[in-house]
Amino acid sequence: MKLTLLYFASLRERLECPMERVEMTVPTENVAGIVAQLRRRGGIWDEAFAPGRAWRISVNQRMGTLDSPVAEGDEIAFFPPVTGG
Amino acid sequence: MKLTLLYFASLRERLECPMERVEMTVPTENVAGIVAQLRRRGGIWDEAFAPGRAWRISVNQRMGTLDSPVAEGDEIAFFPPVTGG
Amino acid sequence: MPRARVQAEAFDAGIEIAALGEGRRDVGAVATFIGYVRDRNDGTGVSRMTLEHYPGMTERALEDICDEALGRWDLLDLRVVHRVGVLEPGDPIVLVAVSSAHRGEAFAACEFVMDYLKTQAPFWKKEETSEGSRWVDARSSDDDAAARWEAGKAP
Amino acid sequence: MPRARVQAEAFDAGIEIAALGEGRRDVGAVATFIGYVRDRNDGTGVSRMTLEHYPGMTERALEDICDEALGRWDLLDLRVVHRVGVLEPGDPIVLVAVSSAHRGEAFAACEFVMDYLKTQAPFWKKEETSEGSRWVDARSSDDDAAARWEAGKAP
Repeated sequence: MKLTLLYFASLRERLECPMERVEMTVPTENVAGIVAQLRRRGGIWDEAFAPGRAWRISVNQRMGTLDSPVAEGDEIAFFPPVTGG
Repeated sequence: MKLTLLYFASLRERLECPMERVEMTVPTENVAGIVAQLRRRGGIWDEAFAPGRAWRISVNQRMGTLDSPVAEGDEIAFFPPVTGG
Repeated sequence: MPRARVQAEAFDAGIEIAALGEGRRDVGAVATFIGYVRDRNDGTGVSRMTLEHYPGMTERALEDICDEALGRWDLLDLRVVHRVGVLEPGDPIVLVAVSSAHRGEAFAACEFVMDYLKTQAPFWKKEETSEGSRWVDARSSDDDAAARWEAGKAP
Repeated sequence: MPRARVQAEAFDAGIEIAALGEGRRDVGAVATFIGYVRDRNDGTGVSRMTLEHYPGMTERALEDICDEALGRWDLLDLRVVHRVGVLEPGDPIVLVAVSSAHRGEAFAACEFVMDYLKTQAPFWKKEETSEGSRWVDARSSDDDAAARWEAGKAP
């Protein structure tokens, strides 16, 4: 399953990555599966996505959660709590 | 005791009087005494100030009540509930 | 420019709002309300409206309402402009603009000023309709709105 | 002009407000909020701010918030404009303007849109201060403000 992953704000700076296209190496039904794969990269990736960290998720440009389903071609974004307005 | 009396909006139209200077003929401590004297004029004056009619009072340009004290030279106004804004 | 004004002329919302931020960098929030003449009221078409007021008391009442708002919330500044005379549907009647560091205060104070103005400031509307002219009746909903701000009932 | 816009350029509050009343005579009330960059935040001087956003999702999130407001209140129209890029103290960041027949709806919907935007629209602020640059932390008070509008809790 191919996905587009986006990172914003402090998370983008920390991971030094605004965007990447990934191929899931194990079957994944929801965002939690993607996060598990990212954490397996170790180092800063493991740290940034550790439980308890305040980051948010969107799936195809709508707010989501770790339980949100994902499918081929989806655009998943990770970012800190928003601070506009 | 000399007073200036003002009337506004529908009350002004009804009484056909925007303003008058009056001399109180009996000692008066509060607005109720003025109203009593106005009602003694009879006719439309008695009707307009009958109890139960919705009109408001100001004394020297601040909202008042029938109990508001009055003194020589005061400016007393009578008007319907306000409808600006 | 006084913070409360009564005038026949139209006002420019952009200019009033800009005046609140003029030369300052501590304003985080400006809440603004503008009321307009509508072409219908209580189911009847309105072609024109005349706003009568009590010169002298009006300005004082608006100033008192501003003082009350400044006492209740942590505000930076505020403006109230109310028109009088003959107005037509689509014309602006009243503007209230409130600046503060944060939005909660600005919103609350702006709504408070409008609610108090509606029940405390001596303005009266007379409408011209297809059925003749009529004085607008005060609404009990406006009394209810103003009563929300009494001690212990603030929304 | 779309009702929700994200742009680098400054906006003109007077023009945005006027657009809501353009050619119509049924508007009785317009409530407007404008947020500005302040020169201090959490006790530190702020010299500049950069607003990052998520292109595509931002516009969609703002449209969703507008739809939600239109579903909750009897509104005539609304506008949301949010700036991105580099801003300085005193610069306007965001404008929300809501028109309706009566003021209660306009005030409530305007505050609702701001509260939801603060927690749902993907914008992030980075401040430049005397101590270096820092990402602004989300405020729990903004979560609380948004939570007020959940079912059964509307103010």
